[in-house]
Amino acid sequence: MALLDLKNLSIEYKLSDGKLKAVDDVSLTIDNGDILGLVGESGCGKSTLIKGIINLLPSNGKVTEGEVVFNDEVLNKLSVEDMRKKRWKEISLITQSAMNSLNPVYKVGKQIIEPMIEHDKTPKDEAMKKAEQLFELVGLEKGRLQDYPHQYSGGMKQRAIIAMSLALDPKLIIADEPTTALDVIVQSQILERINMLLNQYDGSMILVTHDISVVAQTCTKVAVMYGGKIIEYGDVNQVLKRPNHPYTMGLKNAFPSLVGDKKELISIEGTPPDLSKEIIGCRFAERCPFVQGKCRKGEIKKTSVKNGYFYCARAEERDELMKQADIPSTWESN
Amino acid sequence: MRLSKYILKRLVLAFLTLMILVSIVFFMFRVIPGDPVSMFIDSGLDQESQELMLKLYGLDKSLPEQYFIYMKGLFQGDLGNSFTYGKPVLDVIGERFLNTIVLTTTSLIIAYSIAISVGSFLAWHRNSRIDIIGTILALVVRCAPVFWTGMILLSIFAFNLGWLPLGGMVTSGTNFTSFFDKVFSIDFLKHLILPATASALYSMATPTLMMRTSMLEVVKEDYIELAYAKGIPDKKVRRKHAMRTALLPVVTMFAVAAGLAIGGSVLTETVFRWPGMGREIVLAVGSRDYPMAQGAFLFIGFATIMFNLLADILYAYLDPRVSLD
Amino acid sequence: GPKKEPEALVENTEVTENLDPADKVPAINFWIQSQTKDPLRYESALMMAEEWKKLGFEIELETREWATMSAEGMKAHEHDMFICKWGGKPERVDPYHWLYSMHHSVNASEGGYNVAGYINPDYDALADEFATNLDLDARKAAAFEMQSILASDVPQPPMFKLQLKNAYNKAKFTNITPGVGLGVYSFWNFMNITPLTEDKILTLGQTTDIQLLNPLATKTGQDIYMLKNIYDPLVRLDVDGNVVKWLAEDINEIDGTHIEVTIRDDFKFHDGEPLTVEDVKFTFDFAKEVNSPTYASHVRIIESVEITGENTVLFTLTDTYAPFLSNTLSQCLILPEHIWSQVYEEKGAEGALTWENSNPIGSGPFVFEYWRPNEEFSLTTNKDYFMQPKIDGILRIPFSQQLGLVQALITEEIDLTSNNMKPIDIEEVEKNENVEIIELVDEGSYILHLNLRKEPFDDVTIRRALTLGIPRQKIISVVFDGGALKTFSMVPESNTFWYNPDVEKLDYDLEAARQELKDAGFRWDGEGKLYYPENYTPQMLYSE
Amino acid sequence: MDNNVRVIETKNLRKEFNVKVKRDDSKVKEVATLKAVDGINIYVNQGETLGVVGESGCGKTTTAKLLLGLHTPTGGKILLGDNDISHLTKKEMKHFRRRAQMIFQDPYESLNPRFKIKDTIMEPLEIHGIGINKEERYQMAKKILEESGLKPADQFMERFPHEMSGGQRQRVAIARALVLSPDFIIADEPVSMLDVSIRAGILKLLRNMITTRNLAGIIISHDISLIRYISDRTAVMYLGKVVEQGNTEEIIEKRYHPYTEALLEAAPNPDPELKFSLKKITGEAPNPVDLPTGCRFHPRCPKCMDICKRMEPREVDMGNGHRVLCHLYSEDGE
Amino acid sequence: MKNLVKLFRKNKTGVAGLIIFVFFILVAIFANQIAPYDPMEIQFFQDGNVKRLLPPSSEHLLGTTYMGRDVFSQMVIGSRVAVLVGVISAICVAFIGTNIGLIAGYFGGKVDRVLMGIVDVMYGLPFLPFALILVSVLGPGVQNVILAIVLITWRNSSRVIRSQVLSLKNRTFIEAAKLSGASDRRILYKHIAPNVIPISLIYVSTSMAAAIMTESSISFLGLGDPIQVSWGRILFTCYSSQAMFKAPWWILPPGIAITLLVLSGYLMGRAFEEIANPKLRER
Ligand SMILES: Nc1ncnc2c1ncn2[C@@H]1O[C@H](COP(=O)(O)OP(=O)(O)OP(=O)(O)O)[C@@H](O)[C@H]1O
Ligand SMILES: Nc1ncnc2c1ncn2[C@@H]1O[C@H](COP(=O)(O)OP(=O)(O)OP(=O)(O)O)[C@@H](O)[C@H]1O
Ligand SMILES: [Mg+2]
Ligand SMILES: [Mg+2]
Ligand code: NI
Repeated sequence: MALLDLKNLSIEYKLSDGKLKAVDDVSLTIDNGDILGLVGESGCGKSTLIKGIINLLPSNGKVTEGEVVFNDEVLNKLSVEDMRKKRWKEISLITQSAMNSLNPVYKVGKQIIEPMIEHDKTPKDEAMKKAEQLFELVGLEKGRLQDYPHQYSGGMKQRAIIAMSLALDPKLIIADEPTTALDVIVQSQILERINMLLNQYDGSMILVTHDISVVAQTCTKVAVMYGGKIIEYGDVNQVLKRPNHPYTMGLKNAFPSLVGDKKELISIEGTPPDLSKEIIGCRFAERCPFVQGKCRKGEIKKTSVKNGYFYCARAEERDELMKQADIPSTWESN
Repeated sequence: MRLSKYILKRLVLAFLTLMILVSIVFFMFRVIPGDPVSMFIDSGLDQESQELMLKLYGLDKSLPEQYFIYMKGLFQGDLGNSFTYGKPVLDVIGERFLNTIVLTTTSLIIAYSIAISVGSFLAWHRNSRIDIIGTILALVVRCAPVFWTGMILLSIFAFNLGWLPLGGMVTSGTNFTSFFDKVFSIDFLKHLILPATASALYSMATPTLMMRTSMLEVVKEDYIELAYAKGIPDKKVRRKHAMRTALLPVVTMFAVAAGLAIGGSVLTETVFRWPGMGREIVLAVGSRDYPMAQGAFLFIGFATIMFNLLADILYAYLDPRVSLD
Repeated sequence: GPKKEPEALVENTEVTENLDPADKVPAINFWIQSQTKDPLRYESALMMAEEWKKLGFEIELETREWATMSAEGMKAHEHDMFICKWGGKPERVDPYHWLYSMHHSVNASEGGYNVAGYINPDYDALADEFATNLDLDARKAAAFEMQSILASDVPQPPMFKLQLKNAYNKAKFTNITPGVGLGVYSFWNFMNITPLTEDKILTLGQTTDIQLLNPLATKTGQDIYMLKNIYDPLVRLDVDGNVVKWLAEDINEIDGTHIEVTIRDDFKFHDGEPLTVEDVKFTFDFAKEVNSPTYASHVRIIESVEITGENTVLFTLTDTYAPFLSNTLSQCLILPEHIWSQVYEEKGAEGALTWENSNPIGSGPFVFEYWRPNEEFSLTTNKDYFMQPKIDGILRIPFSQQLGLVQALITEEIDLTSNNMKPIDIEEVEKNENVEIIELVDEGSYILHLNLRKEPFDDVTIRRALTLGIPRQKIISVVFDGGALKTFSMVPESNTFWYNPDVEKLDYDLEAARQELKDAGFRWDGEGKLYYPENYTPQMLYSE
Repeated sequence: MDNNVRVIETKNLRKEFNVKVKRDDSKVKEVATLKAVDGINIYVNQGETLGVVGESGCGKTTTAKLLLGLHTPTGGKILLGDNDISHLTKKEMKHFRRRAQMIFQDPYESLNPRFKIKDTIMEPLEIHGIGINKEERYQMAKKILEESGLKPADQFMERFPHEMSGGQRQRVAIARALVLSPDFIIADEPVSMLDVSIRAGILKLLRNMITTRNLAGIIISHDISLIRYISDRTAVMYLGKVVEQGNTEEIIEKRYHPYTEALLEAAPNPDPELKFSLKKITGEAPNPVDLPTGCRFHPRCPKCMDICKRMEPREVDMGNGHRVLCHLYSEDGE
Repeated sequence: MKNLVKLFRKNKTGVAGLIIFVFFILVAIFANQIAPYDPMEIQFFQDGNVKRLLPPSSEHLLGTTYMGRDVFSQMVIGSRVAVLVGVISAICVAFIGTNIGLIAGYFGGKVDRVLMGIVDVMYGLPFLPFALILVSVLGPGVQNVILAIVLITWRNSSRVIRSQVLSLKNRTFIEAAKLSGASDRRILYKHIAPNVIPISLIYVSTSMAAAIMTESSISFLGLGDPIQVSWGRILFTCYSSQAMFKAPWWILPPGIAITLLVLSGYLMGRAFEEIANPKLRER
């Protein structure tokens, strides 16, 4: 039984002049112990998707289709109050930019114990003790609980938020770009900490990022999102070693590496599709070096592979495409 | 400690500012044509009497000399003698100042308590019909001249309905043993209602809109989203997270507004003939009672500056991010 | 449409072609007062300007605040023209102020009361006679002559007198005795008014408060009226303005400069100390010594005061001064030496003038009880006084506005007010039929101040034309709502002894004005603007 | 191509800022000195690219601005050719401007939102009076835009910045920098705000421009793996000091300084099989206002020795122009 | 600029403000044509009695005053003072404030300290009382009222513009311009100034509102020019005559007109604020 099962989820934002389909027919499953990396370019709908899971969309956003099944419960059918009770208790969400996620006018300690008091009615001193343990766990001095957020550095804030997310031992932690704003050294420290904690807890996690290096280092599964759709999904090793979708292929070669020979980096020219317009055919077609007539027609079929799937009109030719994709000149603009 | 040093620094600056203000006002008054005694010519103060009167008030001296004497007196806590009242300015102003303070504090407290709840309410229901109507109403109220609102209130409640008195601070001829006795009497409250309402209406709009804006800004903050993600109920998010932070600029505004309101009391006090500082300034300017007007100015300027300082300190204490420099 | 250009009455005037622009009568700068102090003056000015334009004058209206106008016009004499209202005061019953101070050439320099800068040697001669001759008939004759000259020369024409409407509660009080110059707040009214009910305290309502109780430094009428009930002068003016002996038992005018006064021996200060000739001498010496602004104009004429007997003092004057009794002795209140000499010792001269005198001790019929600024001012009757008022005391309440006072009349919270009731107030007041309106004529008048130091006012034809152009009746009915009288003489009609009824009355008559101008050779251009006669030479009389 | 012509060189370059800081619980700020750049010696040769890496706040941008005369140095020298440019008159400065240009990090910020693209590019020409008339300047602008990869240029000239994507704006910025034909250019994190998929394009463009025009280039980044792809030489900065500099590949290989080592190890790799193995480098970089005594890296240094706490290390040349600032390698070290 | 217009048009309340404002401007321009009577002319009945306090009728649309003047004509003519004071002071305030803000913010250092020192002192000045004294010194008159308003209110805009400039001058596109060799003047007036225009416009509009309010307040306190009809003075006359309680037609129109015109200023100001601060736009 999967812990979280997204079934054909679609999310739309209402705009003043029309609508914007930020998430389009997304299906995913996460089991206990999975760490799913959700990668994609800016604006492809990552944050929207995870907010859709715990029903935290802004007022103009709405799940238009599909279901979010968590522990056999359909989350998007729950009442507001029932949903509220699930939040943090079962799924905690570390929102994007932890820098601003702490309320500047309360001490950090107070903010950490807040959900414990709210959900479990834990007495204050007990909650404080727990908070101290959590701080130790994420590598912060417990004395700092009495500080205000602005007295923290970026890395410390991120740690504090991670500590907070663990406060109620949730089954699933969703972290939206938890390390984007941090320096590499701090980033690696934090990712390591997350890895370690998840191992201890046997918790599951969704890690949202735009950096496939981070995914490669941290996750067990990866979903590559492009223009509101998950265009490729599977085990990390599988997807990053032998990508099936041209976009994934390109992305992989766009990342610099310190190890091995200095390969030429590639660049996928062009811009992602405008989600407020209707897209026919493959949404990567505009930027895909392998684009053919059929890519621009009708719906692209899903191709299932072991533990995953991908959407590409030229699915059968993927080995050939991959070979070509490794040659930088393929990606040079026509 | 450091804070005290900071406050000391600000006080010194405030003091300098005040001195500049007083000097500006001092010289401005001497530039205005007319002196306090020439106004009494028609009622029998002939030339010689005028000169004696001027001499009595030290106005026969040269300008720099007068300035020096005034400043010297100022440092000794002597604001000179009022021409009109023939007694030390401090004696007259002290009471007027208290009267003004009573009126402005009452109206500001009313204004801000309403503004904060209405403002956050509007923000929470943003873009609903009630929000649009409320916002426009607040804007309209802010744009209505306070003296006009006052006139209309007087017209309705005092003249036509006769529920409340026509102005003044107490019914003429009533006696009170002390200032506090007076301030807590029913009669006084009756006199207070209309002026306080008029100026509350006027000063309510700005904080209402400010609270609304501030709230809207705060609502977009990531920590509000996090609070929801934490499963905190809507009401608590609004009260503990949103309002608490959104209040910061409004509370600061309160202190600034208090300073402004004291200066702005001129109009309300004139319409309602409230024997406060603002009305005194109008009278003193009209009768060229320099020491009185200078004194009133000093008090108002002092209040304005002190409230600004208070606002800064308050802000630094309410918002842990902010510090003073 | 609103574009109403003041049409000069071209139809009725003969137009002269090709006039030399240099001959044009200069534009007149009319200072009008901002409405704060007295909207009546402002409204009158607008209506007058309209009429004058019809005569061909160019009028520029310029706004001044009262304080500015007073300093620049009344004091510095820099005006072209403005309107001022001069107050009627008891010491002005003897028309010395109106006829001598305001028109004698000695007062024409800066700061002097001769605001117009009127210089007329014939007039000066009459004025000197009036001021120094002790013979009443001679003085009266001079005064009549002077009034005639002024009414025809119009250096600063008097225009209106207010018809005051005061109110009192006739169910509670009777025997109202208004006095000249002070109306219902005259000393005699307080002495004579008779309560009809058990409430024997007379409650006065006023829209201003008492300001200062120091008789040496006070400057407002309201203060002085009240002080006159607390302190005694040597003589008082009766309801008609005649001198009656008061503290003085006997007055012996030895000659023009020596006056011996014998005082009564039954006067006591409110603290029990007897009032003696020492106090009298002290008062006059002291006022001079400390340079009291209030006393200054009265005591200037006194050279010395000597005690010549147990109860007698001798005043020696520097010059003959006819109105010595009515203007000086009636206005100088006698102060207790034992109190003021002590103040002097402690605070010095200036200190004595700025002393608040918050518990004034006098010898008068009323004893000061308390004063709470903005709330109440209270006097009780002096039981030891030789003459007993019918009331037990006076309570004076300041109101913040006229309407409040009107309502207090209706609710019978106050018994009497000297505030003028406008028609709109009277409408209200009539709600209580116990409130009775009494009409009085104000002794003061609205005067149009011209400046004879400047063109074109040096020309008498111009002045007369302007005077003839004042639409008195219209202003009275529109601006004053009927509550005023025309006046043509500097001395008020109500002052029956001094008033000359036969002066020339230059009432509104544009035709007459135009005729006089024409007769003097003035000319008009095609736009109806006024030009000087050919070869006209200015007639400046004034030089400093 | 003569690789040994020094275009720009710094000698013990220093920059201090007076900043207001808040300490402890005090509500009042104090003035303190912040040593943003604390005695650095770097150089760039013609046709060569120097990469500068380091954590956030280590002084990279300050160095760049010093080199361009946007800041006045507190001490030390900047030599452009043989001229010390650290204190120029207004006129000299204007002349100098033609020789040195910069590309900024944020493409959304570096273009005046109220200027059309053509205005942005033509402005420098106009200021320096290059080109006889508007028309000629227009043509020059068009040419450089096309060189920068915005083809056809006519399509872009009339646009406003908000009508372009981030990558396109960055190209405009490059065009503007090059339109004056400078001797050297500095690119401060030129791609960190861009999506990974298009980074390579911009970097390649920069690289091409530097080599074909035979410029001296400095490229700043916090990402060492990226630096590897574009720079010939690399300088590693830590808290205002260059702790190691030399040939890029050599630095990656030899990594003498413990900080360089940490930086290299912390960088995540897109290959999931190469998980990072972070040696215990603890904590975060301290506040530059309160610098540690001795070697400023010592509180975080896994190889910290006694002397490191007391004494500032001196630069040691490890041969081939590879210089390190660490007690481990200095004679007085052991 | 085109953007500005477009954004402005999107803002409904801003457009409403503009419409009100244009309406009053038109009334002011054609005041002489619209007003049926001379506003100062006293109206008489046939029998020579003054038309005191007549309620509205077809002859006198808004009734008459105690002195028998036509309220409607006074309102129409009075709009001229309001619009004049509003527009002129707004332009002056924005011009002075913007330039001082630009200079102080851009050059910093001593210049900044001196200018902001002055601003600080100005902030200690209680606004209305000081305006009263100024008008007393200068004498009643519209131009003096404007002068007084301008002398005091430039402080607000200059402070805000300065802080805006402070942040703008560290924006990278300014540094880029510097790198291109642009002179201070060029940077100040070509790069920075256009970017503070929306803020200046906020101050143009809100200063306009404030100026109109101040003018009417000063007139109401009796220090306005009595020869010039203005809304504030209508209210003053109304207040000083006891009739104010009995003549709603006299007391209501000036207040409503002031409110509307001031409101239009604030509405336009808000529109500009939203343009200047895109964060506010979604509201
Ligand atoms: N409240 C909203 N109203 C309208 N459109 C929105 C809203 N929030 C996001 N969008 C749009 O939806 C799309 C997806 O946004 P989302 O924030 O989910 O992207 P993301 O992948 O998280 O991007 P990033 O990496 O920048 O965080 C974007 O095109 C964005 O502009
Ligand atoms: N104008 C300035 N005034 C005061 N301090 C400054 C200023 N500019 C930079 N600093 C400080 O100097 C230090 C170095 O800043 P700099 O911007 O050079 O770092 P950086 O390496 O470019 O960092 P980043 O990677 O975040 O861009 C920082 O601590 C910064 O706060
Ligand atoms: Mg996101
Ligand atoms: Mg930087
Ligand atoms: Ni070391």
